[in-house]
Parts: sequence; C-alpha cells; structure tokens
Amino acid sequence: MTLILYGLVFGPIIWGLTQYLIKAKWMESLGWVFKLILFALSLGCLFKVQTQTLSLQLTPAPLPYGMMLSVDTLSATFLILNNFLFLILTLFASKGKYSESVFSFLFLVLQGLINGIFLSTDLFNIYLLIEVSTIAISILIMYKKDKPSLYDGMFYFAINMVAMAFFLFGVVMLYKRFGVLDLFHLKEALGEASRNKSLILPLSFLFTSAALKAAVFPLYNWLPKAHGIPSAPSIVSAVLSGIFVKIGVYLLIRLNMLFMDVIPLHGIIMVLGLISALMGVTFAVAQTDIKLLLSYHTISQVGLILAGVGGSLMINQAGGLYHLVSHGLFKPLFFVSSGILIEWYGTRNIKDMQGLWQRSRGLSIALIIAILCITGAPFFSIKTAIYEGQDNLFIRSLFLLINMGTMMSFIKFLEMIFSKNRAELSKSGFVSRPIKKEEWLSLKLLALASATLGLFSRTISPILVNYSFEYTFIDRLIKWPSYLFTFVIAFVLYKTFFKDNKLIKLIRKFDLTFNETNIVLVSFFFIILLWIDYL
Amino acid sequence: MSDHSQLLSRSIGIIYPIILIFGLYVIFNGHVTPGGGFQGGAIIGAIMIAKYLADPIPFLSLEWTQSVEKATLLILYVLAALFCIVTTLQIVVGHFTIFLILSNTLIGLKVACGMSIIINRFVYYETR
Amino acid sequence: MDWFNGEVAGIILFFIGVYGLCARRNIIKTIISLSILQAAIILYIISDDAYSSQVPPIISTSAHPIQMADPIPQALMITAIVIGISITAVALTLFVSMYHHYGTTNWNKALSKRRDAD
Amino acid sequence: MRRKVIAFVLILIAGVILLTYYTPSPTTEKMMASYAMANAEKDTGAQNIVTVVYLYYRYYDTLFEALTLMVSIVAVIYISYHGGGSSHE
Repeated sequence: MTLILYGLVFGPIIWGLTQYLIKAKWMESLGWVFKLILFALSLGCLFKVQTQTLSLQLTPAPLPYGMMLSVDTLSATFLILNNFLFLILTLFASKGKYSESVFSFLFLVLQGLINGIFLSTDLFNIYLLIEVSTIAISILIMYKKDKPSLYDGMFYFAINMVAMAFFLFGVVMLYKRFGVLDLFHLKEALGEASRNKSLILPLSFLFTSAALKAAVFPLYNWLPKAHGIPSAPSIVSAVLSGIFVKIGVYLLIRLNMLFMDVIPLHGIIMVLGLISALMGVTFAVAQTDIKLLLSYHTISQVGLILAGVGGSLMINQAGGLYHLVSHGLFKPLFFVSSGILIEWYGTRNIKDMQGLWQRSRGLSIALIIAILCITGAPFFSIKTAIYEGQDNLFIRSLFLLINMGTMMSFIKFLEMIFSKNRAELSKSGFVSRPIKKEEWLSLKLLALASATLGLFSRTISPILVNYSFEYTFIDRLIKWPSYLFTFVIAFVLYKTFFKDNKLIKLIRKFDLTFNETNIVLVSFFFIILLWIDYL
Repeated sequence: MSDHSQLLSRSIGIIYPIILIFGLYVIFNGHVTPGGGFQGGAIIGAIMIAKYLADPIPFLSLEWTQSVEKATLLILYVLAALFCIVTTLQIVVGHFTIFLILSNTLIGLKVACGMSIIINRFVYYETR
Repeated sequence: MDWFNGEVAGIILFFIGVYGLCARRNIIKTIISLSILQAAIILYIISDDAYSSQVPPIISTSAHPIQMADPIPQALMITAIVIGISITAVALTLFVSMYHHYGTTNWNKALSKRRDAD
Repeated sequence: MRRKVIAFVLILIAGVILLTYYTPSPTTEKMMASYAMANAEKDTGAQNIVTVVYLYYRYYDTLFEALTLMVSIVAVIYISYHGGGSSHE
C-alpha cells in the first residue's frame, strides 16, 4: 500500500519521460486519465492518513541513516490540492497548443516534484526538489521567449537561486551541528540542545529563504514578475499561485514545527503575514493590469494565510490552512479565466474590458463565485476563522482593513462584469473565440470545488485540517448583513478616493531592481536574526 | 577559430583515448576507488572540449544524444523502482556491487551525454 | 590563529558572494557571485576538522581503521556541485537570450528597457 | 560611493555573525557518518563509502540529481536564442 507514495512522486516523471521519448499521440491524449488516477491516489492517502501516518522506507537503513517518505495530515492536504490542481489544468490545456512534448513533459515532471516536496522528510532532499522545480518552472514561465518575459524570468530565476543558496547554507549548518538531516531526528536533537546563539544562525538562514519562497512582504517583488508575465501560459500562472507559492508556506509551517520547543516562531510568522497582507492589498488596489492585480492579491492572501497559521489558537491555524486550500482553488480559476479574457478583449487593462455578462453568462458566474470566495462571503469561505479568537482591537481592525482592501480591488471585476457593453469599446479587437468543451469543464469544476469547500466546510474541514468549524446555518446568515455593509463602504471608498491620481500611479510603477532586492534580502535576514535573538 | 593550430589537434588526437580510458576507469570502479558516475561522466564530457579544440566541426547530432540521455534516465528510474521493490520485499540479492556498478555506469553515461550537449550548445549555437 | 578554520572562511566567502549580488550591476557578475555562494557552502561543510590527519573514506584493508573523514557531506556536495553546474548553465543561456533582446548586460538598463517594452 | 556603503554594511553583518552568532561546531558524534562507516562494506561490499552513501543509503537524492541535470539541459536547449530543441511552433 505504501508504494503509492513512490508512485505519486515517480509516476508523473516516468510518464513524462516515456511520452517525451516515444512522442506517442495516444499518451498525450491520455494524460488527463493518468492524472485522474494520481488524484484518486492522493485522495486515498488523505482518507488513510486520518487513522495512521503513512510512511515508505526508501532504503533498507532505518531513518536517521536512510531516507523515508511520510504523509501526515498537513502534507496530505497539500497533496490533494496539488494533484487536483494539476488534473484540472491538464484538462484545461488538453486540446490547446500546450499539449505538445516539451510543455507537457515539464508539466508532468513538475507535478511529480511538488508531490515529492510534500512527501519528503529530509531537509537536503527538500532543497534538491525545490531547486529542480524552480528550474522547471522558469522554463515554463518563459515558454514564449518574447522580450518582457525574458527579463522577468531571469529575475525570478536569479533571486530564487539566491534564496535556495541561503536554504542550503542553513541545512549544512544544521548538519554540521547535529549530524542528522531528517526532520524527526533533527527535532529530537533540537529538543535536547539548549537554546544558544549558534542555533539561531541556521534558523534565520532557513527562515529567510522560506519567507522569500512564500513572497512575504519585503521579499515579494519576484512574484508579480513571475505570475504576471504577459506571455506566460495562464495554466502556468495558475500553478504558480495555486500551489508553488504554498511551498514557502509549507516550509514555514515545517520550520515552525521543527523549532517549536526551542524557539517559538509563530509570533514572527503572524506579524510578517499581517504586514504582507496589508501591503499586498495596497499594491493590488492600484493595479489595472489584470494578471498583476491577481498576483498582488496572491501576496495578500498568502499573507492572510500566514497570519492564520501563525495565530495562537487552534481555530486560527485550522482556518489559515483551510483558506490556503480554498485559495488554491479559486485563484487558479481567476488566472485561467483572466487568460480567456485577455484573448477575448485583446487588452490586459481591466478597465477596457466591458460587459462580460452579455457575452458569456457562464464565465461571469464562475468569476462571481470566485469573488465571493476571495472576499470572504459567509457561505463561500470561512476566512473569518483566521482572526476568530483575536480579541486585540488593533489586529481585528487590521483584518477588517485588509478585507475591505480586497473588496475594493475586486469591485473592478464586478464593474467589468455588470457594466453595459459600450459600443465604441467593442471595436477594440474583440474576438469571441468560443470556449472549448474542456475549458468549460475545468472552469465549472474549479468553481464547483471552491463553492463546495465554502458551503460544506463543516463536513470537509475535519478531514482536511482535522478541526471542525462550528458555523451553523444561522451564524453564517447573521454575518451576511455585516459583509454587505463592508462591501458598500468599500464601494464608496473606491469611488471617492481611488481616482487615477498621482499616488496611485506611483504605487503602480513602484519596482525594485535586482541589486536592491538583494539588499532587502540581506537586511531581512539580519533583522530576522536579531528579532529571533530578541524573542 | 578557423586557424586551429596543427600542434594542438595532433596532440589532442593522441591524448583523447587516454582521457576516455581514465574516464571509464573512474566510472567503473567508482565503488572501490574514489570517483563514481558523476565524476567519470564529467571527465568523458571533457573530451568534447578537446574535440572542439582539435577541429571545430560539429559532429554530434543533438537530438540523438538527447534521446540517449532520456533513455538512460528512464532506465535509471526503472532500476530505482526495482531497487525499492527489492529492498521493501527484503529479497536478498547477494552483493549489491552489481547494482552499484550498473547505476554508476548509467549515471556516467547520462552525465557524459549531458555535458557534451551543454558544451556543444554553448560552443556551436550560443556564440553565433 | 586557531579560530580561522574552514567554517569562518566559508562564511566570509558567502558574504563576499552576497556583496557581489548586492553591489554589482553586471548580470554576468551576478552569475559569478551565485557560483561563489555555492563554493562557500561547499567549503563550509567539507572543511570538517580537516587539519587533523583524516583519511578519505575508503575502506582499506591495510592498517587499523584510522580516523576516516565523514562521507555524508562529500556525498551531499557531489549533488550541490552538479546543481551549481546546472544553475550556471541555465543562467548563462538566459543571459545570452536576454542580451539578444535587450542589448545590455546591466540590470538597471534592462529594467528600464523592460518598462518601455510593455 | 554606493558600493562602499554596501560593502561596509555587509562587513558589519559578517562581523556580528562571526563574533556573536557563530561558534565552531562541537564535534558531536555524527550518527549518520558512523553508521555509514560501520556497515557500508557489510551492506554492499563496496569500499568507497561515499559511493555507497549516494547510491545506497541516499539513492533517492541521486535520482533527482540526474533529473536536475536533464531539466537544465532541456532549459539550455529550449530557452536559447537560437531556437533548436524539439518540435515546437
């Protein structure tokens, strides 16, 4: 039974290799069947892991000496999200021009690698897998090799390689100190080790690189470049914000669990999460390019997730994890439909897109469901669980501000959907390519999944995050008026303040060069070092 | 690089079999003496540089080398699956040295193909 | 001078590489500093108590097993070196194709040209 | 002038790390290393323990090692300005 874990990692890689070698047509068309099997396997893992943790001894030597794959409840939820996302996105791109050899090979290898990251228990192995998946994703980002995507791809590749060098330095230091590489025995060795200064150095190296992978605020500016690349295929941006940013969150959670008894990190994670949520929203409100707007929202949503995961109460952590999974569903829906919108309207500026409601009813319904999920509408998402028990007035008002900012920037989407289709705008090269059958299927599945995740959260949450949210029907009904009230305030604020004034243009054009990003990275590393020492 | 020196190409013509033998030696008894798949493959890859220095005419067909490389990686993964099944089912298969030598040669072949592809790409394509 | 062992040299080399990343505007120098970082990490871990009389970890049937060097970091660093090669190869290819499009090797000029592009 | 400031700040950071946060790692008993040295020859009959480690105890790493090299070769061929690579538009 545990050989499934081996299949989850090496299945897609071997399939991709044979498909790339034989170049058989039938293998390309059967790609989504294979991914359906993988999704079923990960579903089986999820239900099996409720009772006992699965593990597969990779080499005959016992753990500290050999290697092992293991699944616990945390990695099982990430596995489910990853395999479901790859199934949907392969369905979406199955007939398009992205199903030929190089692209589908890299897409399959990427799925196996990300499965491997969530399964592996060895720090050096996690470094190796992240390295390979970063190289693979850099190729996928620059698939069209046109002028802007080369600079963004180079920036993304270089800054992520610097972050992984920090990660490797932390891993090497831990090995030098404790002589062990895997997570369980490292935790034991850390438990015994007294908390002294030489322990903080490797931790801050690891923390900085995990923070950069999770696009925490000061180290965020590679993300809009990577996700918002004009020519990147929309399914690659969907994978990036759906699951690849979550690897950083996964690393932060693992680090928190690893160093829990020596250095409590959840305070730092919560503060960083709040800062990046707030700054992400301020940048997002100023954007007009649809993909950049969604990328800055990924930063703010990941910040919210980190604020939840770093929260002190169990309900906060479970709420953060649950929001992570639902974000992994509705954000790809946004990215994929924005790819279609860009093709239809021929422009990337959301203000030039008008009257989606007349053109395609289905796409607008899917977008409306996604907007309700992301802004935390009571029946569609349980974002409120993230700050449930926080009695500190400042933090609650901060969460309210972030939520209002999210609503403010998604008013642009609503304007796009419900605005009348003005005649003179329709000449802006509107080509209504009909949506293919597979694209409809994947759009519907994504919208359905994110809606069910919100509606049936009471039944799904014990399985996904083994914490059941006790929101009865009446609780959620009561929350509707306050939700609509904040929406109205956000609408009023948006209409009055956010006229395209100079400040908005300044925020939109704000960008750091590569050297400044590295300076920010080193100073972030030093600040974290002092902060942990001060804790 | 058209005016390649006669001296260089003559001497490399003599040396490269020795490099090849040394590379193969490093690969094959990687489990006894220091060395192994990666190091031996890199040495054999160095022959490509020597070949380019001798006479800069592209002779390696990249597609063929690339498919050889992918085939070796595939065999390596099948071998790995075999290794995992053998260890989980505790079938004792005598000495493991056969397995070590086999995977060393596969890695050596793969790294040699990989290095030669990279060198050829950079030398014949990137500089144009 | 006993405090200056391999590890201190590794950390100093690491910060030299970070200086190269922070201060140098040339993209090729960034790629060079990336490989300096890799070299610093390898120096840090391989320089165990190397000045002691350690023998490479080959089981020799000769004399009694004198103190052998630690084989695990050497195995890990084979992987790190190969990753260093693939990073440099991919970064150089990216740089060449970027140079053909942008015509400059300077990060800031490339950013300004990127801004005019869209 | 900018470079001098950056150099000074980095020297400062390196100095703080080396003086306060860095202590030479105590030569603790390295579990993995002693196990590998003890029964490398028993398990596989090979003399070179490094090869035994990266082909027997940590075989999983080496598989992804080979994959790294291959993915970077696909990158070198596909992203290069001069096209090439397999069938694409």
